Amino acid sequence: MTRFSAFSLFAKALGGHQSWPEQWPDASPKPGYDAIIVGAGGHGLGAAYYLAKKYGITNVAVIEKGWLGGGNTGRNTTIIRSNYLYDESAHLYDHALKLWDGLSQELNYNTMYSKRGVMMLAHNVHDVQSFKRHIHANRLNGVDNEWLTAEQAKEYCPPLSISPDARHPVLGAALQRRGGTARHDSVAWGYARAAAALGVDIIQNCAATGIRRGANGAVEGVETERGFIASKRVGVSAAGHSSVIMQMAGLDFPLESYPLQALVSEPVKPVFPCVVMSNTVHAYMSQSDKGELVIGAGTDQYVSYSQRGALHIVEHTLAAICEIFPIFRRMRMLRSWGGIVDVTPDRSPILGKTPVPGLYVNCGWGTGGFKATPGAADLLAYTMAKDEPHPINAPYNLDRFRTGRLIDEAAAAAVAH
Amino acid sequence: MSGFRLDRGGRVDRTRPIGFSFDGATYRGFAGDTLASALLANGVMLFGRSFKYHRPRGLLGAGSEEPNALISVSRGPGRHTPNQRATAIEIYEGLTATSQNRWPSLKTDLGAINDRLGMFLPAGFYNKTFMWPRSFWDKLYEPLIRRAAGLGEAPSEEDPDHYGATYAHCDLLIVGAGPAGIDAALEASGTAKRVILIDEQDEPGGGALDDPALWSWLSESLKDLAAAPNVTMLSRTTAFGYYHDNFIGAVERLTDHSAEIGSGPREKLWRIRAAEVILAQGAIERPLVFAGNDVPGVMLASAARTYLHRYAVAVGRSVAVMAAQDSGWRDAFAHARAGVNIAAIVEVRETVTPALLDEAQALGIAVQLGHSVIEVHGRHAVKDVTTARNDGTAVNRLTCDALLMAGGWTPSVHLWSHSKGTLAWDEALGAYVPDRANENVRCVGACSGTWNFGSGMVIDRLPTPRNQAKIKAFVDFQNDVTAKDIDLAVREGFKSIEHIKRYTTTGMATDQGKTSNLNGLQIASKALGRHATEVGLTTFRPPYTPQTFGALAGHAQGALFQPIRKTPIDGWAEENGAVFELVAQWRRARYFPQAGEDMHAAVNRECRAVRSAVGIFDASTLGKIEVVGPDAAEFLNRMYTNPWKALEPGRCRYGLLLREDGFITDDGVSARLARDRFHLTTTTGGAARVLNMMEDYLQTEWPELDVWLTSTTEQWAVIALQGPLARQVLEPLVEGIDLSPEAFPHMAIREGTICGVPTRLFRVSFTGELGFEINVPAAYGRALWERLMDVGAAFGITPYGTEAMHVLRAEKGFVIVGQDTDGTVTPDDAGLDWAVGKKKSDFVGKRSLSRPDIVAEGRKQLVGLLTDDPAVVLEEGAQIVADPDQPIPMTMIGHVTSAYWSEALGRSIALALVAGGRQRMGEVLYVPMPGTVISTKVSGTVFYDPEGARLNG
Amino acid sequence: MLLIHCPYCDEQRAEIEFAYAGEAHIARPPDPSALSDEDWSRYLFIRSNPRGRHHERWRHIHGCGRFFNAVRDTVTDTFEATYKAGEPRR
Amino acid sequence: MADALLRTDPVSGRAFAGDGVKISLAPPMARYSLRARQPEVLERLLGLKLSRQIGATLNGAACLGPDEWLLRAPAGTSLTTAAGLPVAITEVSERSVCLIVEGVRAAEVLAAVCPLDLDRYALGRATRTVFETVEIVLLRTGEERFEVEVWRSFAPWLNTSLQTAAGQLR
Repeated sequence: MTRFSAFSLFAKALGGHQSWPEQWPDASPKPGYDAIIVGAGGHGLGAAYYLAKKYGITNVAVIEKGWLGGGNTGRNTTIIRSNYLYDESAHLYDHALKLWDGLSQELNYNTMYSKRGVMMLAHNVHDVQSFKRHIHANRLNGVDNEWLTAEQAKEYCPPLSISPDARHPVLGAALQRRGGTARHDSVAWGYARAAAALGVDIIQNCAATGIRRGANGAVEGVETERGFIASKRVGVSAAGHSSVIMQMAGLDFPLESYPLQALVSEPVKPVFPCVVMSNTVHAYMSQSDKGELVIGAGTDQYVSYSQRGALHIVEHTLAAICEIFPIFRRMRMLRSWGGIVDVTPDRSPILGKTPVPGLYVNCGWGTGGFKATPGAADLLAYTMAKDEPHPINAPYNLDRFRTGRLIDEAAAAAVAH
Repeated sequence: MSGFRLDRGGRVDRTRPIGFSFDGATYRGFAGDTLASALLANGVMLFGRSFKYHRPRGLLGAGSEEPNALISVSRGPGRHTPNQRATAIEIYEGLTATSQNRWPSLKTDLGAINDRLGMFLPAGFYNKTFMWPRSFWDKLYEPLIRRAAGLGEAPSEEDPDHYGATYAHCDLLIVGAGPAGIDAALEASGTAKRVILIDEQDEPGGGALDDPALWSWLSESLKDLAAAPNVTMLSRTTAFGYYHDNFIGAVERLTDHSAEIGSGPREKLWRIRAAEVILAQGAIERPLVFAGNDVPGVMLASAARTYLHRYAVAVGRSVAVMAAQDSGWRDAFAHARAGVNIAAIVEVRETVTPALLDEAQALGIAVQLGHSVIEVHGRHAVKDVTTARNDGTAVNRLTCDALLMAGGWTPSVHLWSHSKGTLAWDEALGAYVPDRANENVRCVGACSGTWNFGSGMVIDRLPTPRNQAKIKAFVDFQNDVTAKDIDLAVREGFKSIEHIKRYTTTGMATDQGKTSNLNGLQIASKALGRHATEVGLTTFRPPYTPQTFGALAGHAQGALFQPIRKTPIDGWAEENGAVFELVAQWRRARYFPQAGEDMHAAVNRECRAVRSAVGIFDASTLGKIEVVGPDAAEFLNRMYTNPWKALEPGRCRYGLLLREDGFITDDGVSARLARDRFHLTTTTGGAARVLNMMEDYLQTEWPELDVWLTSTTEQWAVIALQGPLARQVLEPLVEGIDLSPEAFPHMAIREGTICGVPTRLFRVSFTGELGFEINVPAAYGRALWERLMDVGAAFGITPYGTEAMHVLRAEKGFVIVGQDTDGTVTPDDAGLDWAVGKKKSDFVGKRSLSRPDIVAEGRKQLVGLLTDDPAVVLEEGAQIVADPDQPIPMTMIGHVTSAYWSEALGRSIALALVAGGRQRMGEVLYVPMPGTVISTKVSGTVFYDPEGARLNG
Repeated sequence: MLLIHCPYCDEQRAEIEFAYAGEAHIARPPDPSALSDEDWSRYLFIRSNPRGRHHERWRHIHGCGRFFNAVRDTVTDTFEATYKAGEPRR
Repeated sequence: MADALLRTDPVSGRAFAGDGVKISLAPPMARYSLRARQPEVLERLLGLKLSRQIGATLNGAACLGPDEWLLRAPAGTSLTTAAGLPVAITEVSERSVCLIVEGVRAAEVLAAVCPLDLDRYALGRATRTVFETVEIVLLRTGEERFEVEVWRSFAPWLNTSLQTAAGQLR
């Protein structure tokens, strides 16, 4: 593997960039592996990388029905933060945040992790109570998250309107300075290249068609479009299609898949310095390094795999954006697209073992999976390597839906009274 | 100076000269000109700078496919619009346009250094660099990269314009008013169908506008359409997206083209539901890929013909044509006939049909068959070009000031693809054409792949004796993606077209790859040695062309963004200086400050009034549901946690509602008016949710029950009178109700009249004082409120808001669902176990209450907290620990849900959810705050009048 | 925006008049207390979430107010049928 | 007893006159929500025929759903409450107000914010629907006359919205 650096770039340039090797070979399936990951998104590729890097399991295949990074990894709005309320969530997302730091160097691939800060707007007394609760909990958990007045919020993000006459006036904001964004494709590509360099086979255009189980019920391998691939360890990291894969193993999962839309504006000179989120107005925005305003829209109300969102969702999203940032009303939408998000009943992921021996799962991230990429990948790898969950992902088991120990961040944000 | 205006022809109105400015210089054009045609007529060739290398760029096209000529238009404060295509900007008197992405000026742009460094900035270079030293990333590299971002400047002031929107329905929607679209419209004009014909240009006609031979047909046809009552024609309207079930989004531009902005909306969003759709969006010509194909003056042949015929503008005085297609020859002939000198037709094909050669000869045009342009000289404009045989021999220079490219055609299948129609590869066209429809839609004309442009050769890039790896032959002009970038992507293992697109950013510019996608695809397929169909095609995404946020937001702007609900009494509160808070969709009076009072002082005064005299409170926002029918009690019994069947008419009961997962979702006091009639109340935010939930159970689980639900939230205005003197205020106004404690006990309801209007009078208390809630028909709410204020004046009646209400109820330990509970709290957690019917076999959520983790020890329970320092009021949301000295991360055992200064008790009080709280009575717990730790003692939740004596005042 | 046929109004109406209400034909157990925690959690949370034919509930909340059932292909989003609540699974 | 209380309405009684459209507040009226599995029971009780056709109006009662009618009657009309019978009669006279939109361009104004196909919305039709995001009951009471029933607290927003749409006609 050619080490990436300004120097190698310079050297290759002199040769007209003719001698760059493939960043990862396009592998074909071997008969068997020590571990198989289903789904070559950031989570799946990362899991393969950590299996090889941290746990010495290098005979690993990542199989992908399409092209790697082509699912939600390449479709999301790349918001990274860890200022969650519950201990379980805070520990999970902060584990990821710590890995984001230095990921570029570890992978020798610039993932453009930008700590520009994530600011969440409070628009009513209830928001304020809820955000303060988050801030206090984060502080005692060692997670940075601070309260800003409306004026401080405007100072941090000048395009913000803090007019008291607004339909939803800004009363203040919670800011996590370590939060920010990253370049989504680079995350998938960086993990793919680093994993391949450690011997991982990345097999694209190879859809899983079945999970083969032995007489004892344990996993024996994966049936694919390109034949059966044997392995006693299979990790499923297939986002919106997770429940479909789990059903191949005879498991019903508490998952539903919904279309989620996002959109970008035409690129403009830098004008928006951070990430702003407003749950009350339903607007999420940042500006990419290319200059596009990157905007998260809502989910459609019905389950779907069509990746085809509705116009009224875009209407409402942009109305919200223009309400909070009136100076952008003349900006123009360049591109909108849809992804499929898999949502659990408590909107928290399922990450760990399954009732099927040898079958592991990492799913249910809903709209928030990108930020967790390195953490979720590392924990899936750990769980697969040790056949037991890491303390951080132990609470994210399937059994919580039976016992009632849900991790419901959204519910904790509660309803207005 | 290269381009110029011809003396004759064109569709511009030469009688209406128009003055405008570009980068400070003033020019003149004619009505009907675009900024592009007008500048071209003035000899301007340089329009902008490319995104990455800041290369000088001119016009490539003449329509919405233009990737290069991106312009900012400013027309006064807040009316700055970046990134507009010069080819789509209609000029008007005073138009002020400026170029972008250059500094200090368009001619001398320091950013062009990137062009020199180009070899070090190949596709994806940023993935490979800026990593060392690590600390430089945040401080230096990333800020640098971000500073380089973007094309034009974003607006900096609020947009003063407003935008419209409408729904529309039709039997036939035709997108594109070129010959094919117009024919389709004419065909339908005789029928009973409601037809809408949409065209993105200022003038309908599409391709016909470039062909004088069709002009008479065009004007006749448009007359017929205008006369057809069933046809609606929308010009300057772009159908940008094709959504489910033939739902098409389109934006009509209303004011950008005129000098007078007027008072109407700037743009209008059309949301069209069509029974049938015909797409007639035409085809877009493809550039050829060769060194220097981006020099200003090198453009699409079809675009040059548009300028020639539609605008009577020649793109140069000596024009060369680089053709791989017959259409290029036709365009050359058109120029020659119009008196424009054609330097030569350079044709990459070895042979073409004799007819073309004959015509070229007849027009005296030199022809180079089997040749290609291998270099273009000139930086800001074409000076001359070098051509060579395809085998690299016979290199010679050709003097010209413009070079036209005819590289083939790309059907515009964008909307077709939005609709999930499938595409098929057409080898001859080297393009994808519509295949199977997914909606009731068909394509006609060029966008279906049928046209009369003649034949040609599809070639990924022109042959050249030079090293392809060293030349800049552009594929995506705006994003500066070259053929060698795509080679590099393939070399580095990016094999899917989606990967190549993302790695090189080809097709991701503001033109969405209209001119670059297929060239990119062919280059990739060659590099991969795979057929184009195996490389795939990137998905087309709405919008077809960029669309204004404001237009997509439609009416939902300012006061119309979202309704804000106000009670019948809101007006009085506003006139009397209330400070409001937003709760769900409502605004509620939070407190009524008097001169010089802050919130604290006001709330303390309001609380004192309620405890010592009488307070008046607007409770109209409470959700109300009338539950009527023989099975009403049975239904409520199944929904709520507590028993309802035995409740006597005339009596009230507190109801607790769970979700099926066992967690509290709502509560409220409800009254039984008759055996078959209940008046329910819900929380303000819960009204709609609760009604929907109840309808769900009623309709789908228990359809056999004879009971019906009607929302009466807005039927009634609700005024709470609370305090020891409440009865005295009320008594003289009420008729037909005996208010004596014996006749009208706590938790009872009576119907009668008050001040002559019917009332449902509740005797209930959310404050712990003697209290009434007066329901009157909403229209009388304000008048009654004012009457009560008059009558109550003698008793010191005091209006109080939600803040005082919160304090008063907290003193009594009454929970507020959504504040003291948060969707993860069970009745037992909240200390509401008393409201759960132990003998009931079932109710919504019951089963979930016996799940292992719900009955487990150590769940968070609602308790009271009394700070050691009574003056310290805890912060709501503050976290609670048992050991304040532990290291971070600390073990948190709970949090404060409500905290206030209690005027009645002269100290602070708080409610909190604490793990195992009820076993901790009297225990000292700690609330670590920044820089301090507050110690506090666990108490019961009822702080004031525990025995409830005051209720029976 | 979907166009949905309401089996009660017998009309195709715009999606924004409707509220999606989750998977259909999941009846509330007559005696929940008789269920194991496992079975109860299945009733509460397990959904089929198929790629393809999906039986689902909608409510014409801003129309006739009725809940009804539908069969929709979750890959194309096309409705195969809508039918009144209580009618047998299609 | 002191003098009777005066009504207050959420929107001004002054009509808005636009180009080809007039928007005004209807005078107060009595409104009842009528519910029953068997309409016959209601009919016997109230002595008035009810339409079985969802969307149709008969005797001032609009059939909004299979078991639901909205009866609009002169102000002051009061109905029995029919204790014991399998029906529900609930007074909602003041729950909503009625805005009248009339004129040659009335349909055009409503189309701006209502997804119904109003060309195909016959005289006499009534249905619950949405007005952008707000629920309304829309009645066509004339070729060029519509009545919009909207919950009281939404009326000011809806009124402004209608007037804006009317002002944007060209």
